[in-house]
Amino acid sequence: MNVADKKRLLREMLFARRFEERCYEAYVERKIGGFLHLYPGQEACAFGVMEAARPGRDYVITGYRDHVHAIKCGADPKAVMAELFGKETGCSRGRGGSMHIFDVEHRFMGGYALVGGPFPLAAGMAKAIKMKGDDDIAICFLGDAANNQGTFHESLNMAALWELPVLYVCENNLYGIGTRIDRSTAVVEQYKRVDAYGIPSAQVDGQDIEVVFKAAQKAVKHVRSGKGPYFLELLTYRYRGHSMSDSNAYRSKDEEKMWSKRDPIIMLRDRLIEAGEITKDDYKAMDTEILDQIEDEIIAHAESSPEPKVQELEKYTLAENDPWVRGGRN
Amino acid sequence: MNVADKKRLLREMLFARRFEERCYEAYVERKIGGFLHLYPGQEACAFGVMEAARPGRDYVITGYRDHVHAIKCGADPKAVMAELFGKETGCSRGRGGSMHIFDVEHRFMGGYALVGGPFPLAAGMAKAIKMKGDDDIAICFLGDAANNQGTFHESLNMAALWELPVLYVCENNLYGIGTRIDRSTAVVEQYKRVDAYGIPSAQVDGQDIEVVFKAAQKAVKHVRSGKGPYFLELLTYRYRGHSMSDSNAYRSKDEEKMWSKRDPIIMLRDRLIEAGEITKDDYKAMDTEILDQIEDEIIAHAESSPEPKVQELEKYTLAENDPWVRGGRN
Amino acid sequence: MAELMYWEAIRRAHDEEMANDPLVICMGEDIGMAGGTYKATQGLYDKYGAERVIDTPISENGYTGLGIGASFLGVRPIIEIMSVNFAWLALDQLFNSAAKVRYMSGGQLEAPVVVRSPGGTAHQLGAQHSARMEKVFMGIAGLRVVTPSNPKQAYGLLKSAVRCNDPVFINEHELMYNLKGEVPDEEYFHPLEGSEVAREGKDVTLFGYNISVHWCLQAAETLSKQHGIEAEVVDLYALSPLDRAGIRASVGRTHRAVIVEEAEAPVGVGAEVMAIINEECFFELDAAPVRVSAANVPMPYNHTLERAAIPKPDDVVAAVRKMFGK
Amino acid sequence: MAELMYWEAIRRAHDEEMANDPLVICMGEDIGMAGGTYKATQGLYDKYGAERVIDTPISENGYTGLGIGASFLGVRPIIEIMSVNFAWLALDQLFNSAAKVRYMSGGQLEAPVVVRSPGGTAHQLGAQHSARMEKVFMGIAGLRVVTPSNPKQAYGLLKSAVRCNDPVFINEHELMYNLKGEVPDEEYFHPLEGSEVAREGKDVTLFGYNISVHWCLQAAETLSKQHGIEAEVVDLYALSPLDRAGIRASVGRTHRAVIVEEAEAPVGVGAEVMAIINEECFFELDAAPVRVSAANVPMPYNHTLERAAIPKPDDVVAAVRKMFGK
Ligand SMILES: Cc1ncc(C[n+]2csc(CCOP(=O)(O)OP(=O)(O)O)c2C)c(N)n1
Ligand SMILES: Cc1ncc(C[n+]2csc(CCOP(=O)(O)OP(=O)(O)O)c2C)c(N)n1
Ligand SMILES: [Mg+2]
Ligand SMILES: [Mg+2]
Repeated sequence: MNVADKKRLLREMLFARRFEERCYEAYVERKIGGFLHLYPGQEACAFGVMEAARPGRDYVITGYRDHVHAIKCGADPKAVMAELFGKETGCSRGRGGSMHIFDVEHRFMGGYALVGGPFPLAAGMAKAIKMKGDDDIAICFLGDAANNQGTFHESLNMAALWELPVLYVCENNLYGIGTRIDRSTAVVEQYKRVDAYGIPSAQVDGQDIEVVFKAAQKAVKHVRSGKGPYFLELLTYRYRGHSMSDSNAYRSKDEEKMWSKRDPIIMLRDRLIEAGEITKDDYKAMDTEILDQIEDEIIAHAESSPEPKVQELEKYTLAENDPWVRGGRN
Repeated sequence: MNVADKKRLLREMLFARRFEERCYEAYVERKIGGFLHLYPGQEACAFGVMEAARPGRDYVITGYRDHVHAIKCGADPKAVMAELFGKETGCSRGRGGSMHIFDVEHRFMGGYALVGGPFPLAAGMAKAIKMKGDDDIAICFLGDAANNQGTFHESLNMAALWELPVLYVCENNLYGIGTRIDRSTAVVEQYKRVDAYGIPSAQVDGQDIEVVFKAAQKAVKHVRSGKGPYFLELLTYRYRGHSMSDSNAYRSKDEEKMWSKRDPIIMLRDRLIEAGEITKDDYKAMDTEILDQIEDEIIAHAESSPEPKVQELEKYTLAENDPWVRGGRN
Repeated sequence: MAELMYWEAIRRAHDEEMANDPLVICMGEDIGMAGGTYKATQGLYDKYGAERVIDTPISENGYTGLGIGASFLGVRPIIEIMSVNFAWLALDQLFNSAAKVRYMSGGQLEAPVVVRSPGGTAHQLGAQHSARMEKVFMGIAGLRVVTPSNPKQAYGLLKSAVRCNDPVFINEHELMYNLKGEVPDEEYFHPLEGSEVAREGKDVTLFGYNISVHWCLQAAETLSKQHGIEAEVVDLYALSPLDRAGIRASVGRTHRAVIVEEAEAPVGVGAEVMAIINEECFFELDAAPVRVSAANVPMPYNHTLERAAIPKPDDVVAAVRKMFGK
Repeated sequence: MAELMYWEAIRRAHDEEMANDPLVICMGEDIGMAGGTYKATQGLYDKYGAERVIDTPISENGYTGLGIGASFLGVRPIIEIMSVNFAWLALDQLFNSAAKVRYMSGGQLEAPVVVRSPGGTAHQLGAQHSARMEKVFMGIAGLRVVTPSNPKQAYGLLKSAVRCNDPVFINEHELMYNLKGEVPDEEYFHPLEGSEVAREGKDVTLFGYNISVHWCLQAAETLSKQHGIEAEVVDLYALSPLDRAGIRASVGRTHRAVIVEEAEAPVGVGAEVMAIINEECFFELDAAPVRVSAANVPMPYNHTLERAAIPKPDDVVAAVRKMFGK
């Protein structure tokens, strides 16, 4: 990761932060509905991992906390925001919402609302990649509490058994909604649990993007070289409540303060400033530019976009005019 | 285990063997229907483990290969055979069949037909035991292929997390129907997989009842003393096909021959003969006696018992006259 | 009689039943320290402790099965599944173990568990969080299904369900937890079978359950005021078994029936009620019975599409007007 | 035209589709080296290899989801669930992922998987191995459901299902795998929607699907020979969507309807067909439509009880005679 990369990543992460904060506001203004799960605090995870892979080409899948992952894959932030606003220009045409961001062109294969849902899907994509003989990989992001779902066990066993090219990345933010990990999980070190499938794994600091990047490089290399799955655990923290309806009362101020000192963006920013690569003013200017872009381009686009047509309510339920429904051509 | 115990266990195991063989014949004669899964070859597992526990008082639960486990808990073999014949005198009143033997009085909590079904039920029974403050334990027998079901992961995590008094006994007979364990499972050593839950475990020879007994004593002691769950893996082999409809073509003659040399009954018999505790003739006499008992008492009873009444088809669907259905007494 | 919210009524039932019987426990995701997503167990963790108010891992089939296993030994678990959508994962244990164990053991074992869960569409929760699964639970012999339309029912049905020796599924509704209504001050047990006439009328019966009872009541008001049609509203709080006698009696009075369901039509409550009407009182009918159902689509996120997918009181009014040629 | 058994017809469809498209795979428990419990994939492991004919671990939700994920990238998995009873475990992935992904992605993704499984009661398999789940699959928007009553359908429906871009659930039957019937020698694709008139008649329509078509046909013979009643038999091979036009047309001809289902009545195929009749052609009816269904119990093991629980051709005859007052 050279200096130019670091600067770019600083910008990308800051953009993601501001994007999510703006979502928060839009939710309060009732422009966004449903459940909204935000990403601030965890940025180094998505960016560090995908930087080590080929975003837009490797297949990525995740849960409901999905906006930032989609954007890093190449989804247009305008289309993501429009989706949150429920508009026809949204990346899922307003049908999906926050928990179901999709951008298949950029191989962001979706956000899924059921905990544990993406695990087998990711292994399946890896199976398809392997059949086709491509050197792509599948990357599945997941939470720490999600690992208790039965699909975890089932999917990782199959991925290992069939040596599928899939990288599981656990963003361990210590909580599943309001339940601390040690209250739901007998062995809290997630990376150890995959010994049960003979899958190599590592646990690293998820707040330092350079550390994440390095660990992810190793992981991606392993998977891409055909050696089968890998499991990477990143220790991280989310700043906000689980979703907008979460009071966030279950965490101590001390804990929150401790983690705020390890902010992934501030850490990278300070490192670049210390190294003389950017100044505080550069950073401020960048921030202003991002905020303006979000307001002037992204929000404006979302606001002004049309809603889906009610006449098209049933569209996308089934394939349109599939000939095989009529028994093919005969 | 003293000599008297060994002699008794030899008899119990031989009885189980002959019982199962007679089931086979009755199936061929179309007296028994449905799916029938037989136990020959694995006898040292059920008898060795339960001998180390308190059959009839500790709660036992298992899958569809359940006759022998029920009998060791104290179920009357007459009632078990009558169940297989579908009779009203059957232990499940003819409603359950081979896969659903129940004898709640003797705390045999049932055979279940869905692979993975008993895992959480066993943990739940252990939760109840713990709440009541009893020193009973729950014992769950399971197969090697069953461990790939998601409920395995979910149940063992909860059992460990809440330190529930449950002993999981994996009878690893190397196959799930016709699929050899290494073709379905990434890590074939089952006892290692439970490291993912911090559960202590052991793997021992499942054909030598003295070895099983010793390992089970340790396991039972651990569980009964309140230290939480334990996982015991027993290496064993089933002689017959998975069920009556299984051609059993997937195993080599060599493999079968090798295992037949390690027959649990023959091994114990020969040990007792060598030690001068019984003679060959004693054994033969015992066998004859058992065969007669099965024919004269057990089969005769099953044959002559009445079928359930068709008018009682709906009985046992819901509780009878439950006052709360009408809102209690008010 | 105190006014309680739906969630408060459920909380009160939990509290009373836990106080009454030390073997009553409750379990679910975030129901303990956090008090439950919809506050149904608020304060109970502090009152009864972690052994009886259990925060579970995200393992729906696992903890449902664990509750069922505990119930074999006389424990009475009230299992909350945070959203009915997650219940797909737990059907194996609920249907294969709880609903069948009495029968397949020849009456030796029973599984007196209660599983409660909010079903229905809330606001823009999207395709994977808007399932209306009542019809799935209704088809299972050995399982009772009830669904409260108001706080009194929410309180009384849970109380009876906890004590009943059958497994009971209680279908609540995300949009109703803040609904207010009178609940008796004294202890009250609601029957687990039957139906209630929520409004009397002579011209047509509107059958509803849970939230659709309210749509029916609103529609009935409009029909009365604006169209001179007096609709009877029948609240089918018990979905399994359905109240055949109550259905027959009401259709016998009004000779016309509209069934209003929040779910998609195929193989749903509407179809079953129609079938019962056909079987019980076909020749009483003066018009073809009608279902008012949701669009047969995965639920869209967009608010306008979502509203278009779900029936409204106006749709009920329109269906009745059409029936009367008005 | 060759005579094939039901299982042979299914095997042939697998074989042809795998030969036709290298992205067609099949997966399931014991389907590979062992050739499948009902031989539906016999010989294919040797022919196409372990990468395409995949023996899975006992992980129903997992391997179903894996197949769905592969289908996102254009692979066309035919997933065998050994018995429909185990499908309870896989509904999460089949319903929440496969059936909804097209809609919630706004049309970007699709899940062209086929899941096939024997449903129905066989002989004395007991409560946990006798589920009749067709009604559960029918209620799900985004999923097609078909159910073959003969080898030709079994062959042609699977062929079309593999090529169709929607997820399709195929409900087979344990007792029909050895049924013989004619299958075209040339390649044949059966429509995934519609219904077939299996026997013409003017007096009453018997609606059946899968095994109950045969009960209907037997009953029709008896009715004709012994009671002078000519029954039309309609084969509802497509359960979702159901053929509203076909149902209407037949009832329009006969004015009487009996629906015969192997499953328990509540919220089942019978209820849905009745509802459709009420909606489409209520005033064509000369008699109340009737369902012939299974007893509403977990399936007993005992043979006599089991037979009493499941409808027989005689029950259909009795229902029709009662309808005609004979
Ligand atoms: C099957 C299922 N069960 C429960 C939920 C409710 N739920 C949503 S997120 C969540 C916690 C997940 O925590 P974790 O996996 O750690 O991810 P995080 O939100 O911390 O990123 C729960 C319980 C769900 N969406 N799906
Ligand atoms: C949920 C479920 N899936 C599949 C099956 C079919 N099935 C019955 S037994 C079995 C193999 C189990 O093997 P194992 O756990 O090793 O036990 P064993 O029969 O060897 O004792 C399978 C696949 C089932 N009964 N339930
Ligand atoms: Mg987390
Ligand atoms: Mg085995």
